[in-house]
Amino acid sequence: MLEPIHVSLESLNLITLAPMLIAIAGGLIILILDLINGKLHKSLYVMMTILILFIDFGAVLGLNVNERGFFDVMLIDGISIISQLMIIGGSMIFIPLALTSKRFHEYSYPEFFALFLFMIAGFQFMVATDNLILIFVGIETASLALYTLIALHNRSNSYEAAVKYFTMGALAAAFFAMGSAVVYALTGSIELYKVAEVMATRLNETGLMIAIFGSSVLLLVAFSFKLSLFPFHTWAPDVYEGASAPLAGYMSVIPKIAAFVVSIRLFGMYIDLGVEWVRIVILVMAVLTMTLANIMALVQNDVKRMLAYSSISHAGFIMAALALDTTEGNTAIFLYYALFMFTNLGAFAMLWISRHKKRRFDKRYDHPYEKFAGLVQIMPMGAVVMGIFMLSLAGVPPFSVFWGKIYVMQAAVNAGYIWLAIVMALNSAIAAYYYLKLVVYMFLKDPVKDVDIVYYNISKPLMVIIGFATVATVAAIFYVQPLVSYLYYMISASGY
Amino acid sequence: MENLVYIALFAPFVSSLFAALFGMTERKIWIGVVASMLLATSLVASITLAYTVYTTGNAIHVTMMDWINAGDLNIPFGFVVDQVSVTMMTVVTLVSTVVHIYAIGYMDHDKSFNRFFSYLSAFVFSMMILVMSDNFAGLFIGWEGVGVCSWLLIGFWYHKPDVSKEENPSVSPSWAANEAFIMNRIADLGMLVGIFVIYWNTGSLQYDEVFAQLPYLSESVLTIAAITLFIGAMGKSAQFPLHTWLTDAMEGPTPVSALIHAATMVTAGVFLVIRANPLFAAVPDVSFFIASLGTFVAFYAASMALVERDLKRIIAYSTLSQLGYMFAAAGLGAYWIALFHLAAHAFFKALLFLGAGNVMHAMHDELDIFKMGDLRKKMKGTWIYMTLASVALAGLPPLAGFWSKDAIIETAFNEHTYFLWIMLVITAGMTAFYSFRQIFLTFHGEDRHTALGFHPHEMYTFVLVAMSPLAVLATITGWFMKEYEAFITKLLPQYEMSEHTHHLASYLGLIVIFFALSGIAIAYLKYARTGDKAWKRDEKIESSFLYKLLKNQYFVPKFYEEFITKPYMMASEVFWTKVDLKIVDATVDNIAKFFYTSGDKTRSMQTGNLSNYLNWMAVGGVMLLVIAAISAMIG
Amino acid sequence: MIGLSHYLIVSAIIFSIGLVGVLRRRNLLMLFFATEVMLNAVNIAFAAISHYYNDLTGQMFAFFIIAIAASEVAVGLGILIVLFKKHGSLDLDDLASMRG
Amino acid sequence: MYEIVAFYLFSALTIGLFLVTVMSKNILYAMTSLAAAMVLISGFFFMLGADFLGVVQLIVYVGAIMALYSFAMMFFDATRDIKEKNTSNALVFLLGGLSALVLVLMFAAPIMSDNLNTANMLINGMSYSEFIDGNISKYAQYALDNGIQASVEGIGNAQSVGVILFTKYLVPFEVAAVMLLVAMIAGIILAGKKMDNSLTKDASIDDEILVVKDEK
Amino acid sequence: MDNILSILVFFPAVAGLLGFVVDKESARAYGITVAAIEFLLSLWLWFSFDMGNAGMQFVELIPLIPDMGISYYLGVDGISLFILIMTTLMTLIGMASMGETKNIKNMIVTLLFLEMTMVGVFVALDAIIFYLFWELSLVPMLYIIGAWGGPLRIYASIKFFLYTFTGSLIMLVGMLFVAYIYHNLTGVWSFAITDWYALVLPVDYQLWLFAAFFVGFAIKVPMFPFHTWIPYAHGQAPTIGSVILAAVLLKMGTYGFVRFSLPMFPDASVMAITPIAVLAIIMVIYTAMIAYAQKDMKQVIAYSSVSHMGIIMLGLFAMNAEGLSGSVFQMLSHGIVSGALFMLVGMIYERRHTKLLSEFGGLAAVMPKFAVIFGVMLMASVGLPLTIGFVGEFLVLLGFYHVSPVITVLAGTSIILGAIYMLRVMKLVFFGPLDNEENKKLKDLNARETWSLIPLVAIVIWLGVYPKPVLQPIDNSVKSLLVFMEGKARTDEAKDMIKTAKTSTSIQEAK
Repeated sequence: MLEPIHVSLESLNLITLAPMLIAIAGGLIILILDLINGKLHKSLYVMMTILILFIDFGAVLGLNVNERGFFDVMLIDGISIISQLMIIGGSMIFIPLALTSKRFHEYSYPEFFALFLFMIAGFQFMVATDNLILIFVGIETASLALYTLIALHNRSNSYEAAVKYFTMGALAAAFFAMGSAVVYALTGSIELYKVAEVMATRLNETGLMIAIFGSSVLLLVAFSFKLSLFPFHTWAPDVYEGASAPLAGYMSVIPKIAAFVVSIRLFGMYIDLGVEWVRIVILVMAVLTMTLANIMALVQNDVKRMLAYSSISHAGFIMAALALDTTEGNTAIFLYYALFMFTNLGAFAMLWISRHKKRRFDKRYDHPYEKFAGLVQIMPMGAVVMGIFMLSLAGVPPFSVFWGKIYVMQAAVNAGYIWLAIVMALNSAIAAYYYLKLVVYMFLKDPVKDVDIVYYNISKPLMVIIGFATVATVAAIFYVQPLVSYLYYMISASGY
Repeated sequence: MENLVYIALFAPFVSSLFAALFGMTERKIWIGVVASMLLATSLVASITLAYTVYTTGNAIHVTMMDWINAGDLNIPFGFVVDQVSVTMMTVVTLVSTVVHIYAIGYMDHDKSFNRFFSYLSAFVFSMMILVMSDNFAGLFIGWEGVGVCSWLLIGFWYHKPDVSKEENPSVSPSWAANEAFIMNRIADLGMLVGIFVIYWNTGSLQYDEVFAQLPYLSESVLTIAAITLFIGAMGKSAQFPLHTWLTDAMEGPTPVSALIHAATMVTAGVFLVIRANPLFAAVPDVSFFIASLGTFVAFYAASMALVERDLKRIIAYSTLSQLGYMFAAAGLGAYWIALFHLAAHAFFKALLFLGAGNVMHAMHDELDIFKMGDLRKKMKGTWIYMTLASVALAGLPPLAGFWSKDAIIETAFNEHTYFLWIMLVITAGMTAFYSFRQIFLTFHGEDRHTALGFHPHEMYTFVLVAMSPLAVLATITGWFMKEYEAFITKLLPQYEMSEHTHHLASYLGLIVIFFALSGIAIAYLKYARTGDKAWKRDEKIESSFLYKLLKNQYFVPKFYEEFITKPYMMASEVFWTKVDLKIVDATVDNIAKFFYTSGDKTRSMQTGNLSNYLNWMAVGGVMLLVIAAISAMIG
Repeated sequence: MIGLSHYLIVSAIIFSIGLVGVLRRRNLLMLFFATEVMLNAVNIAFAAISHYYNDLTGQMFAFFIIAIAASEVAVGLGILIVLFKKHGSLDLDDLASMRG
Repeated sequence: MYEIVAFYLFSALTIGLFLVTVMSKNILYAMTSLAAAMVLISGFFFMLGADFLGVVQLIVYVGAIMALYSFAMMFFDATRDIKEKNTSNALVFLLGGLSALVLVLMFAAPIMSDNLNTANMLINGMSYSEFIDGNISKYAQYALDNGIQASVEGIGNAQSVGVILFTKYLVPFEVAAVMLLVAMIAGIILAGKKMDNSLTKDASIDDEILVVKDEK
Repeated sequence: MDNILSILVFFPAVAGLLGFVVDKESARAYGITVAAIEFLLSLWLWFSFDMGNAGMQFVELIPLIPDMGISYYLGVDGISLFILIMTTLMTLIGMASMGETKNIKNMIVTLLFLEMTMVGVFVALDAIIFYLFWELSLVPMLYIIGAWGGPLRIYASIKFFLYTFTGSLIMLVGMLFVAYIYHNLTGVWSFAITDWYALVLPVDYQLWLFAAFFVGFAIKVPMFPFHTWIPYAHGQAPTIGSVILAAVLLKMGTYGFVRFSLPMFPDASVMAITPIAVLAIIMVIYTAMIAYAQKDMKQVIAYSSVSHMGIIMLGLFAMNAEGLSGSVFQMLSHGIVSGALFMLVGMIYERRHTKLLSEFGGLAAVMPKFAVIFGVMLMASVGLPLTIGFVGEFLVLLGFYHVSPVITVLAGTSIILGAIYMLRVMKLVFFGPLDNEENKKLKDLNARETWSLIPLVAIVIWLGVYPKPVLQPIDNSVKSLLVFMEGKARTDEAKDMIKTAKTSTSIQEAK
């Protein structure tokens, strides 16, 4: 018979669980509130969510670096803290976008907000562990919630998007599971730090390379899907198009941050072990991703779809930084996303405020370029702000993305990958074309006749959010320094 | 003294600015008067300076201010008044003053009267800089300055439309102006290169410093410097093959032709060779080439003048021819003789041009001498002046032309370059012939103009009076040759005729006079008689090859037109439409298009069908797996 | 004697069968079946590895995979229901309104 | 001996049944064969000594999931033959074959090794404590003593699973609970009546206000 | 006022922001006033500039992103000082001469932002700050071309933007690599150009980096074969756009060569002399010929810009003080002259709404003032002595003669070919009979136009006659640059080729 097991509470280090528990508890509170009174306005839930996220944020800030908790399942290292902060911060910017002047289907559900919080908890679990099981469960919690959030937009395109995302996600999950199985088979463990140690001893065994490569490939497929790398990116444009604009913007940043953290843990491990092959594969995929996504974005007719391709391309950019596997490269990932987040969310929010319920300009698209023709004459401030977002995305200094870009490129140069930096530079040049196309439409063309452009969906909270994003985009030069030093400190502290 | 230098230099400048102030207002005669007075001031100052230099024998050197200082290069605005420059100054201001006064009369009906004076004075200013500068860069300023003024003045009647003329590519004054400018620019490039060579080998552009360094320079450097500088001189002095602009420049108003294209600017090339005589003296081969070219041009231009019908163009050819003489002298080392001929030529040629201007004025701008004849009765003064100038040109004693030209021919003999000597003698005969052909066709023979409806009248008297100094000088200059020699050889190298030549001098002179007289005689027999023996156009001669060749200027302008201008235009067009747009630009656009079309192609992988997406994903995954397997097996 | 490799090879084959199913199925419901097949294949692998290592972690993983499969089914079917209500079809060839 | 027979039998059957699942045109056959194959898979689990897992497989998969699928099948009215246009079968089977080949190659590699066992022990023994220096948890102590072993003398599989699930894997377990909650909410609201009318598309609910551009 | 440079950079930007508030009717007056103040500030800079000091002056250094080595680092030397003054001057005059423009307020605000970026480029001493302003300058220009341009304006503006953007991104990679090397050697991150100067790089590194910077700068210059954006940009841009583009934006490229390529990569620069000289003479001759074939007045001047930029490029690589000073001076000269020519073309375009040469003829009769000013600028453009155009061109050719006589002669054909195409324009537009009815009604320049051009005419003549006040400081800085380059060069060829002036100041000062 088994002896009873005594586990002291301190040894569990429960504080490491606090942030996620807050998010989950918040989700439950919202569900309960709904049970008690079903007629509460969405603004209440929005504010509740923000408050919960605020507490969550504080809880994350209170964590100590490099702690493990709960039988070593939880891992609170630098990247898990900064990624959680970014996830929560990004979510806090995202959620007020629900406060549009018009009603949209998803926001009529209090469950939307609960699911949203559960999703964040899922992301947080995903980044705060190096146990493949918890990573898997975290991914799935977040993904399932996300599929639902997409479908809740409730129109034909969003179901289609959800189905596509879901199906491909299921396939990716299978690949992840299989990859984990191979890793487990190889090392007898599913905790990455142990995996790394065992694998290091087994690298020289004959005939084992195929399994090591194979395991990396299976996991890479799963994460390439999450990160929308070529050729696993195919879902992204359709899902972004089908999802509501803010959610699309959200999806292009936050889930990717979480996936990147896991990728750093996983593939960083492989590269650290000296499996150079993984680095090469990742680099090739990254280059293909940024290039092909860019040239596909060139030919888009819809701004949202263009932004979807552009965010794929940006993901390729960052994936290349990951392949460098230097502290700078990893810092670049977070810096880039931190800076990209504001701009990208801002750009999608701009689409959101111009969203009509019916497609007034094009049979298929909500945001064709024509819609923005001559915007500067109709709504000068809006045009300027959107223009700044576009220029920022194109990497024009001094707007935020530029700093991320040069950091990534500098990291590439420092790691000796000058060709990569040049490829990045050329890709930025190609990318400039499609961002510019929108600028050209807004500033240089006349409005399409007989169609009134309306800022249909605008409301004060949205303006605040966009204003905030604009300030963050324009004034990036002033906060890049603290950001970089914080990120660099955190990442080097966690040994990446 | 410095003040005098500045007065001489800047009086024309002031005149130019003053006239320019009224450039856009209507014609005011007094502007011409003021301009002429300022020019006269300059003349007086120049003469005073000349006197000073003559008496003291010292050059006056002033440095006004720095111009360009960069690296080790240091170019000041410095001016030197020595024997050579003072000669030029005096000649230039004298002829200019006369031309200014003349122009008051000549241009009195032109509504751009004020503008004309502005340009004319500006020209004089540039010319003064050219001759007075103490360094090559300053010379170049003047060099280009006169070029621009010449451009402005040739194209003075810019409003004239383009009319294509047979035999003659010049279509309008503005065309001729551009041609002159561009041709000069070609030569200027040579001159610039010469300046560069000098700078990089001597470290300076000041004449004195450069010349002091010459002995230390290698043969090749000297040769290159001499050749390139001479290329510059060729352009300004319209030497073959850059000569075509000069005759076309006759599109400009006649005072301009007199001043610029006869007396002053075109002699700048000769001036340069004289100025840089230490350099040219150091490279005998180049000098001999200069002499040969000069002789050739003398003959070549004279031959074209034989058949020319246009009054002014005949004189222009004669200018070319006389410039050839000057270069021959300079090339043979007789610099002071060249300078002397330059001065003498300036006087009689200006006189000749001004006379031609009178005829033009009288004939309402008709220049075809075939349409004139027997004008002497109506234009007595002009007739006298022009005959006098022609005699001087033909080189008959005791007029100026004889002394200077004879000296040049003698030099050719003295240098044992007998071929050049023969050519020059023959040219002297031709000169006499065409000069008098022109005089006879214009002023003698049958009256052909009345039938054509011309009613010529004499020029204003004050104009005729104003021309008188030129007439006097054209007559007497030669008499002071010895004194001038003494004056000028303080600066320029003495040129001594050998004993042998000295011995034969009078015979040589007689040969020249003989040729000149026979030329006049032939001209008289052919053109001056009236009645039955009066001159008639002869179809046979006019259709002969030689006549056509001469008439078409040896087809040189045609050659330029066909083989330089047109190919250049075509090449430009091809470069633009074919190379730049179709290749260079299209490449850039095609790169962009390539991305765009490949975007369109890649886009087709995004079919929208989930099954395809899953296929892509599986293909990607399985391919990666296969690659992993293969690479694991290999490595 | 049946070794680990035997189990793993069976697992690999089943995984591939699942993959084939995912690729060739056009009916979404049937496609979901195929994903279940793939996850089951992984479960076999985990159980076998767990057994041969005498380590429970693999079983734990398999356990969570079952839980995940269950949740996926719930969400997937939910989405299929709204989709079916809208389109009246589960054929994914009909689902191509977004492309390019 | 019977283990070998059972293994090959189960293998052949599961593979066959799964093939039916992915190849059959009839959704009912596909589902039935899927359920049957899953039952057989639980047989694998029992063979491998993972009794608890086998039971869960039976209950969750065969019980819950298949029940869900059959309800869904009824809802979709999908009992008839499904017409599928399989355009690129060759590619599909090529991919399937290739992936099978590579995976088999991978698993045929000598994954188990003596090396590993010692390494594994070493890990179990050592490195737990390394990360959190000086703060060795009780569990680590426990694991240090016993290892996380599937079969220990006198302790059943369910017991071991219970111990490990509620110590080491408690967090994933709870997260899985949240995940199921998410799935439940998702299922409920997606399938709910409220989804029938779309606020997103319905402009009539709050009329689109057209701000007419000022005619200048 | 130690922070005069910051004021110079940000004053127009702040004014631009405030300009949004200004009423439409008064926008132009506002813009001109701001530009005038800016110009006076830049003049103040000149007056308080220490002419004897060849190094950087008015230096401001604020660490901005120390972790990346980026700092806000400004300073001027003799080379940048005058380009800066020219920038403020041309902005002022361009604004003053601007004719009737739709959306005048947007134009003014855009111009003010553009001015900020241009000034920023010339005073930045930190590579990233330089790059920042460099890229940012594209945006207002894009807007100016695209919003106020001709029928092909969008194509032209995008081409302009993308072309330059692509090149400068390659340059950015080069910058990052230099920073990386700097970090490797010193352990410190720095993008400060003055820090970079201290780097002595191996020759092969120099070559690669030179190439990277070359792409960025060459497109901006624009060098053959990267020049094809410029005919479109000029052809479509409104007058003010062309003026600024030709006067200032092109100079950024050549300025970049002086600021980065030459001092940082002396050996590579020496090795690049021949290829660059070949490209430069192609620019000079080929584009001059193309200019001759143009049917549109503005295109002639656009191509002539390229041709003149060829001369500037040649001078930059003369590797002696004469050529380099001449080149910098030629930048100013070209800025003023081509700016003025574009303004003149704009004025005629405003009257006739066509720029086709065939539409004109005999304008000298109806527009004498216009013709005179055009003539002056034309003469400056073809490099007539005593105009600003001569000094630079003369010095460049003089300087380059020391490097290669043959190439100099070929490049020297620019004085011929330049005369050919410019005189053709003069003849077709101003000379000949006035036979087009529409031309007969043309009015001469009005007071505003005249007075905005007269300062330029005055400068053209002043600096042609007495260039010393400008040339001297330039020359000082250039000399110390050459001394520095010679000291830094590693290969013997480079040491031989770089010819320091005898009158150079010591190396100490250069640093």
